[in-house]
Amino acid sequence: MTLTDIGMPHGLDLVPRLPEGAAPLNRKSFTSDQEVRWCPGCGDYAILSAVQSFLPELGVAPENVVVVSGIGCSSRFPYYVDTYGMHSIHGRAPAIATGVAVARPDLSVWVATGDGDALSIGGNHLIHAMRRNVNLKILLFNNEIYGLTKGQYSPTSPTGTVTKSTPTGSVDRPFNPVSLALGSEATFVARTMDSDRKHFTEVLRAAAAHRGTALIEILQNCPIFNDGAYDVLKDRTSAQSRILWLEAGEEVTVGAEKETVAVWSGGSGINLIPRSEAEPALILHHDPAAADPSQAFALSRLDDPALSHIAMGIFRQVSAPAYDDGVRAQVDAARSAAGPVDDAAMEKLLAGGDTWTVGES
Amino acid sequence: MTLTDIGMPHGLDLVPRLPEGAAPLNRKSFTSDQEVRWCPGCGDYAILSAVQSFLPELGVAPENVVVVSGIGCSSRFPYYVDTYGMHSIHGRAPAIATGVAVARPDLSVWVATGDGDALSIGGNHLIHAMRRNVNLKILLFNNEIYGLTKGQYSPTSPTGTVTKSTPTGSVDRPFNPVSLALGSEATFVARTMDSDRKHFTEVLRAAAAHRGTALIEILQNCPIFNDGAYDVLKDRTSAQSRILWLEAGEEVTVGAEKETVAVWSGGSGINLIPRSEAEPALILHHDPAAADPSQAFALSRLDDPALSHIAMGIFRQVSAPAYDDGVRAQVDAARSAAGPVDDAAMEKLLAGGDTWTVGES
Amino acid sequence: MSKPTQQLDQVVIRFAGDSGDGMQLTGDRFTSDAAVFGNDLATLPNYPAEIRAPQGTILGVSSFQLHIADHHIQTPGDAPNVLVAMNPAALKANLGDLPRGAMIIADTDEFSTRNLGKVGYAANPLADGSLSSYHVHALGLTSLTVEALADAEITRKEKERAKNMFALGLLLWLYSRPTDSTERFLTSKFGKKPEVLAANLAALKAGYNYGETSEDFAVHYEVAAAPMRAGTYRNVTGNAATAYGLATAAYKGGLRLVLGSYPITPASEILHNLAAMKRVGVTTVQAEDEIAGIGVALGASYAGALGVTTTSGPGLALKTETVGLAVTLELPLVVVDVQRGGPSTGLPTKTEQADLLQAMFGRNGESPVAIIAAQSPADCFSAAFEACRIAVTYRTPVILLTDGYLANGSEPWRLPTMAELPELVPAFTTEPNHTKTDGTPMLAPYKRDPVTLARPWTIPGTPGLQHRIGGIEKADITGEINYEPDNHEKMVRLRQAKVDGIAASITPLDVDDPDGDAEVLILGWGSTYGPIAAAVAEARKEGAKVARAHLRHLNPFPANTGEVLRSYAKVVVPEMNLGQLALLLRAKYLVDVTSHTAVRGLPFRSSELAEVIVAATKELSK
Amino acid sequence: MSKPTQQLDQVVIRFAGDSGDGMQLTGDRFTSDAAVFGNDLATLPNYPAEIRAPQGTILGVSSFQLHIADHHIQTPGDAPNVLVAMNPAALKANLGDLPRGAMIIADTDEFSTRNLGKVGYAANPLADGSLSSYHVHALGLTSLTVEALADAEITRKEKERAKNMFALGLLLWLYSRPTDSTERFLTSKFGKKPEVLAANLAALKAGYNYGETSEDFAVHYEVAAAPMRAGTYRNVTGNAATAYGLATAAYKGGLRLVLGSYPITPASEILHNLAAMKRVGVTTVQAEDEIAGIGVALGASYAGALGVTTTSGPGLALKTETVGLAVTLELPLVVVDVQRGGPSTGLPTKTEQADLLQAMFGRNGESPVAIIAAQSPADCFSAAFEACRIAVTYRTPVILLTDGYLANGSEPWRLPTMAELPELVPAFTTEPNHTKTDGTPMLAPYKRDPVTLARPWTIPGTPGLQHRIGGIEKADITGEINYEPDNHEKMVRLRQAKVDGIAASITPLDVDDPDGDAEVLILGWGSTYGPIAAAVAEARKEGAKVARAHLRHLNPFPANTGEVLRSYAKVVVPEMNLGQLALLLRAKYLVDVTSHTAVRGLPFRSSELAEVIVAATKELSK
Ligand SMILES: Cc1ncc(C[n+]2csc(CCOP(=O)(O)OP(=O)(O)O)c2C)c(N)n1
Ligand SMILES: Cc1ncc(C[n+]2csc(CCOP(=O)(O)OP(=O)(O)O)c2C)c(N)n1
Ligand code: SF4
Ligand code: SF4
Ligand SMILES: [Mg+2]
Ligand SMILES: [Mg+2]
Repeated sequence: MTLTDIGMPHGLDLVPRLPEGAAPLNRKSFTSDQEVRWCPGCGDYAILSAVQSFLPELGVAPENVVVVSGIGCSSRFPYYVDTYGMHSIHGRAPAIATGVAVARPDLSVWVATGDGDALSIGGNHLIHAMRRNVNLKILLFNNEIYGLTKGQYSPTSPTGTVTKSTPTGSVDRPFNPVSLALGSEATFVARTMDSDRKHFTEVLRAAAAHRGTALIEILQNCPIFNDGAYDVLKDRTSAQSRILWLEAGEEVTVGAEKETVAVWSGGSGINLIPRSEAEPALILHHDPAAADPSQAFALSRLDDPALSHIAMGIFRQVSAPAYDDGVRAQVDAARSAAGPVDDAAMEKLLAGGDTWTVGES
Repeated sequence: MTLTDIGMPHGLDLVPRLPEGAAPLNRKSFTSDQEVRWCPGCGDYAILSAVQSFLPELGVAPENVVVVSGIGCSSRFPYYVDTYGMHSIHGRAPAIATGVAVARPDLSVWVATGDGDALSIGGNHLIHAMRRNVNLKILLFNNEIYGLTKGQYSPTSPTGTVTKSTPTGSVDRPFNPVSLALGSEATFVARTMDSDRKHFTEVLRAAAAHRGTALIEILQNCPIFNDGAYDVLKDRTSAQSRILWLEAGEEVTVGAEKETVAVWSGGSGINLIPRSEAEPALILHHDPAAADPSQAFALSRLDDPALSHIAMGIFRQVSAPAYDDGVRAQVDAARSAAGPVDDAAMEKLLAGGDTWTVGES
Repeated sequence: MSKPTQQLDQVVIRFAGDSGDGMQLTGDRFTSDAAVFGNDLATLPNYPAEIRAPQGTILGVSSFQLHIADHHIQTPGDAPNVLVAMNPAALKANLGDLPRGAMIIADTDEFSTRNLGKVGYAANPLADGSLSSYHVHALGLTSLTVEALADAEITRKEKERAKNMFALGLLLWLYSRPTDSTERFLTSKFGKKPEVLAANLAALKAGYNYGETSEDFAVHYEVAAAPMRAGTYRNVTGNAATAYGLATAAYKGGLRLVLGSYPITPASEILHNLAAMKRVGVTTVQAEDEIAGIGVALGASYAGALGVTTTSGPGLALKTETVGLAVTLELPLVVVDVQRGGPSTGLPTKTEQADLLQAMFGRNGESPVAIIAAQSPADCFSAAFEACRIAVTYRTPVILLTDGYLANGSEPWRLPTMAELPELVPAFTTEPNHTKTDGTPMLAPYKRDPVTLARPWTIPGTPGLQHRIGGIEKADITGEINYEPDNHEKMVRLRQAKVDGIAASITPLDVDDPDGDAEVLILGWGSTYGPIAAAVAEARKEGAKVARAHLRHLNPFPANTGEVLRSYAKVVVPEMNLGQLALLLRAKYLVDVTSHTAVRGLPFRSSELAEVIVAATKELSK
Repeated sequence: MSKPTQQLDQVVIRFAGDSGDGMQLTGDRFTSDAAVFGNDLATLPNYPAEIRAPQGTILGVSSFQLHIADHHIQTPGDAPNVLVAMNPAALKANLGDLPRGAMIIADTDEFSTRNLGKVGYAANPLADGSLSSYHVHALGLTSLTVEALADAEITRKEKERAKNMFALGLLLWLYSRPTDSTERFLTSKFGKKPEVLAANLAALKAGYNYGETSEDFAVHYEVAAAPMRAGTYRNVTGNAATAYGLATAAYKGGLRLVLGSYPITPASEILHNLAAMKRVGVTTVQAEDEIAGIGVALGASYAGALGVTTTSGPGLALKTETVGLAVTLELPLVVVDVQRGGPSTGLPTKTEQADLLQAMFGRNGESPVAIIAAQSPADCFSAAFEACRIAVTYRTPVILLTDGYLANGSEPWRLPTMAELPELVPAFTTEPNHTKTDGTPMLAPYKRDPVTLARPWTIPGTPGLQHRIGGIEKADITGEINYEPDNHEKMVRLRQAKVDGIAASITPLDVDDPDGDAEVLILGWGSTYGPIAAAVAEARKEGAKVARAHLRHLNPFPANTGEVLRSYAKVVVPEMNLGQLALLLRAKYLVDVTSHTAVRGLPFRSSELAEVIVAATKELSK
């Protein structure tokens, strides 16, 4: 399978693709020999499985894929994928992965991170990676809890969350990762769910095709410390009345019969109203490629802690120069203008401007 | 002058106000004995002067005001204001100020910070302060450069900015501080300019009245390392065609005759079109108090690096519980339920559940 | 009719099972019962690092060891006399620690071919005779529990989950303990889930009765209460005691305690404990990261609260820049580092003492702080209190070092009364302390107390004393920004002198040298206190002449430290690192101390240490 | 007809003025001219901390001192022979450093009552006779410049701004230097602004001619070229030399250099210099903070580049957690710390050596890294190169310590040829290095080179060698996560042994003891090299028998260090801190070294050091 097969004209530019006729890769090609160590029923299993099943589609040999993570249950991810991988320190994966991407255009670089890792301690690196638009695919496992440290509330936990560190309920309001990403100039932002393999895979495909940073928020269940956080989105019927599936060019709707539609309502953002009450021309159409992220942002605001509504899918997908490409281009331009880097070139560099020579005396 | 005089029903709740009949404060009351040490012509002088002139309006004694800053030219601010002040370390002012606010409801807490301090190294603390809605008034001096370290580009410098660290131009795209703040759940976000004392003061007044975090982005000229970055906004005629002055309840327009108006244009955010072409009903009215920040966000996107248009004023001003109030309320509730904290209460606390007693033997 | 009872002076029991088997709870309950009964005790929980490992694997084994005795003890014991093994993995992981003749109680239901295979047992060790040097009780703990709950209206899975209570019941019987305090505990824990409560109570009783009736157990044992100083006691873990110590110090100083912290193993429970103390005015902020955590604490101290931050090694690494700021600001601040195995992420759930030098030197510039270390779980209370005393009295950051062993281990704690604790005096400035050249009174924020060299703590809200402080070098007395060479030199030395001067307020190093004729000194710090004390006692039994001392204050050292060191021919310093205290002692006192180090993520075994000690004394007498 | 010329063997000149007066540029230009002329030289820029202070104040004074000589020199000189004072503040701030008889050239135009008042001069020192023990040339530098530019089509302010070129011209005349190289410099600098260029050239010439014609100056001087080793030379600052050293090492290793850095004084120029080296393939990332900077560097190293990060003390404090990760990952990484005055923000533009212990110990757990220090501006090249060699050879983080004095100071640098530099061999793994028990080949990422104990550097993209690494303790050989006690112990000791083993690859400590009969050893490290060497030379002139050695490697120390220390009756260690190297030496070698410390934000004066040395030798011979 080649790049173009999955409509990936730029995401993997510069990454060597498997030669025609090479033995096809499969899920096993991306499965390491390490025992998987998550709690029974953890949503991370489904995420791992979806990614392992998707990666062969890239048509990239496992050795050209790198997965960098921070610390957290979710950050154990790299151990299980048979690529190059680094389980780094808490919150720093985007920075480290930026170093990998800048140094090596021939690698497909992924980041695995959790809501605590990415949005609490690692918040700064995350927003800067998105602003710069580094060639990174970031999988943000959002279980609205610190799993690894045994269940403290996280920056995505709804206000009032009772945990060991907040016995009378958390006081602060959560981040909406999609809003934050859009406020940080992200060029690709999507939301999906651990349990929806099909949708997840579609999002992965689009992310891989994207040049620059792709942030994928994955709603993930932690059965041990925050079980059922997303149950209403997983139950088929309750999901139907809550999830707005975003599709490029399509109307933004919700309901089994798409009977509720999204309309722009002046100063108060997007409203959801019965189709019967909507002027057809005013029903929103989703346009992830819009240069202006405002409508995507408005869609992210439909989300509320009670999950009465939530949009899923690709909020934004626009093309913009990637940081590492730009950095490389400057170096390449300087190099090709200056000629080969050999001993003479280095000596000239060191000599700088004024020099003087002292002869043998 | 009292709180209600400046329409400040909540911003200074719990901060003692000067008694009726106390000697009125003036600018000098807030001027320290330290020599001001910025370069001649630096925009920071105007900012200092505006703030010193405004503070007396609070009706709060100087000892009940605290200014915390990080590191940068702008972060020298506290030295010049005759309040309590801390010139802390680079990027950490919002965290330290959060500690002050949590510990002391009776203080008016301000943060002075630069685009590097707040958005580069301090990005994480800033977005978390805004998410939590801590009672802080944050003055973000945005000169689109690192002044103190002699002129490297900052996270707000336009792409292509040539500095000592980017001799061939910066590659990364800048943050839009207003967009970032709105994506971080900020409850009060405004933009103003060093040189526009009147507008600046209005914004300060509204910020002081706000309960929770108020972020004020101040466009500031650094004549030494980034001179003239905002010249087109300072020249009266060129400003007229560029600045959209946001006023609650008013149409969003630009131009001497308000001849260009803002309209919502489907997926592509807000468009600016000649009034003649706009359907009057569709002209945007500004509503900073809208629960949904989407329109405010869209307004922030009008800004572009060339400053062909930029909105100024209060983008958002909504009421939401403040973090420190919430934290205090939980402690107060627990205390009043448990009764006085005396030796007996402490001993009971230490005893916990199971105890046993060993007698004299 | 009861079975015969045999008296024991002490016993070491280890409960071991899968992470999901509830071994920590079981151990905790037995501990509580033993404590209330009046035994002296010490515990050692040991659980898998971080994530839940797959069920039934070695990596997933969680254990809890406790040592109970009728006399004063110092450690959770080197080798268990009894191992409760809930599955093959638990047996395999722990067997190596058992001395011959130890008792093994194993759940045969879990020794299925599949489970045996998971840990690489080709044959069932309960059946193949390989355990013949142990005293094995193999019983169907799971099936017995399920049977006992036949009538309960819960799922089979829930019934099985009660097997730890069956095991606990059996052990309570075995050591002649009543079940009523555990019954009360269960009632309060499961009050809202009556079926689960009923099941647990039934399982507990069933286990107890099994001991009483089964022919497998012929005798049971009794460990008498230990003589203890008069007072009211409770059992306490190090992390809980730390939290109590901090809260109590704040109370005694009339200060609000503000904790800024970010969760990290093994320190998180201090945050959890303090978060549950709102009723005495404790404020906790779970910050976005470690830097913000200490920032919040420092801001709170600046504002007149007692600012505290808690963390473990990797978190301390992140906080160092802010500790440096606090050094320059000269404000009270307490930083608790619950040390774990390093470097980097290292061994998050294991213990180590390898952050001493980080605490001492991990900041830019000459940046002295006070450092103190706790020596046992209950001692964490006093150590935390002392850290607060120094911080407040000297206006300085204090780093309190505990470790994973202390944090999770527990022991009886004689509850202090508020009256017996010293006062803490914040002594906020309310008036100008200096006069300008023109005679007007002013605040000189860096004018020092002549005795302590502490600067004034002048908090916002105090009229007329507005001033600004910051991280740039400050002028002596006035605290204004100052770049002059002589002033810098003076301030650097003043900050050092202030911290060195703390020595004047601390008790001299106390040496335990009963006969006064020892030539070897064993000097430790921190959590090695128990193992060293036990080892020294053991060595003395073997005739070794050996003295023992333990440092609570690591910076500054007690004033008599050099003298003590020099009065012994040989000084052995056992540490769970590569010799960090030894390095400091050698550099400061030029004494050729001998390091004995182990970096295994586990406390020293006192028997091993005793050998080291005996060897050291013998070597010397050669 | 020229004025008479007098020969001098050396001279120390200090240019001092307001921050806006262009003193750094003036000094730089004079330095370049002296360098090209062939003098040996050393410079000491000294500028205000951080922000521009108000014009005309002491705080705003910026100075540049340079020492030129016809022989080999080591320091920028203790006391200026010539002070150029552009205003009263510059005079006042610097007068204390001048020896009697020194020449003062002052701009009378700036000695207005207002300006005098700003710095507290009641009377004009140029007029009140208070400078009678100096040789004063008071002239209207500003007005002379403006006059000379009467016809120029620029504003008066712009004309005034050219006064530094007038001063430079005068000094060039005074020391018999041609103006042409400065003319070339100005032409290239102001090429795009012809009026400004013309004005500067005219001012330069006018200054020169003023010397030639004014009766105020009777003689001029000449300092002959110094004999130097044959080769091509340039003048270089420490920060530039560091950048060159890093880029050259990468080139010699066939590696791409990736710098991740965050600006901070006084390290920013390394970033600036490297950012301008794209033509040789250098990549620089200005990161969002210090942690990201080192993260980028570590990611780049992981990917097969030479990852470097540069910072100063407060930044190093922030990077420590990531350094710890690099210790566990065992990847090459170079961390440059340009030390400045501390603690906290401290004295950002001043120099200090107080980060040695932070570099050594500022991480959680047992976390050894290699540490090396540069000893002079040009030596920063070799030190940076050596840091890269160790990092690559041993797969370890290396901390390179320079300081503010080296960073901004300059001296002649004999340019190395690429051929004379050693190769760096990354030796990336391309094949499995181990076999599984079943015989299949595998990569064992923690199987070590038997000599260096380095693990393989196996970079992404290498087929078949995919593997995962991380910060949790790793199993010996396989590198898998491992929590076992024995493995941890082994790995902790292996990491230490690897770093200790670097000693095998470094040159032994070389002692300068010309007669071999000294009893006192002066041992230094880092930037005190020059002052110590000069001081020792001075002391020897006074008859002191003294040996001298200088440590480049601070961890590990050269293998013979202990032996060297023990072969002298007294060892004096001068440091710009409170005795950090002394602490390490005492701890390791139990030698009672004497610390001589000063923490003034300034390099040692060699004359003061010489006194200390003489005193030490005398004391011993008592
Ligand atoms: C510097 C540092 N601080 C704190 C920790 C402790 N810690 C590890 S993971 C984690 C939070 C994990 O939450 P999240 O990222 O949401 O991952 P999850 O376990 O939920 O997948 C914390 C606080 C650490 N390892 N390092
Ligand atoms: C930990 C740390 N890193 C870096 C620095 C150096 N530094 C000081 S201020 C600054 C940037 C200042 O930029 P900004 O916040 O925009 O302030 P401005 O000077 O422009 O007002 C930097 C990089 C520092 N002081 N501390
Ligand atoms: S704690 Fe939660 S997130 Fe972590 S492995 Fe277990 S179920 Fe998954
Ligand atoms: S460098 Fe720029 S921002 Fe800083 S004081 Fe000077 S003019 Fe102002
Ligand atoms: Mg999580
Ligand atoms: Mg700035």
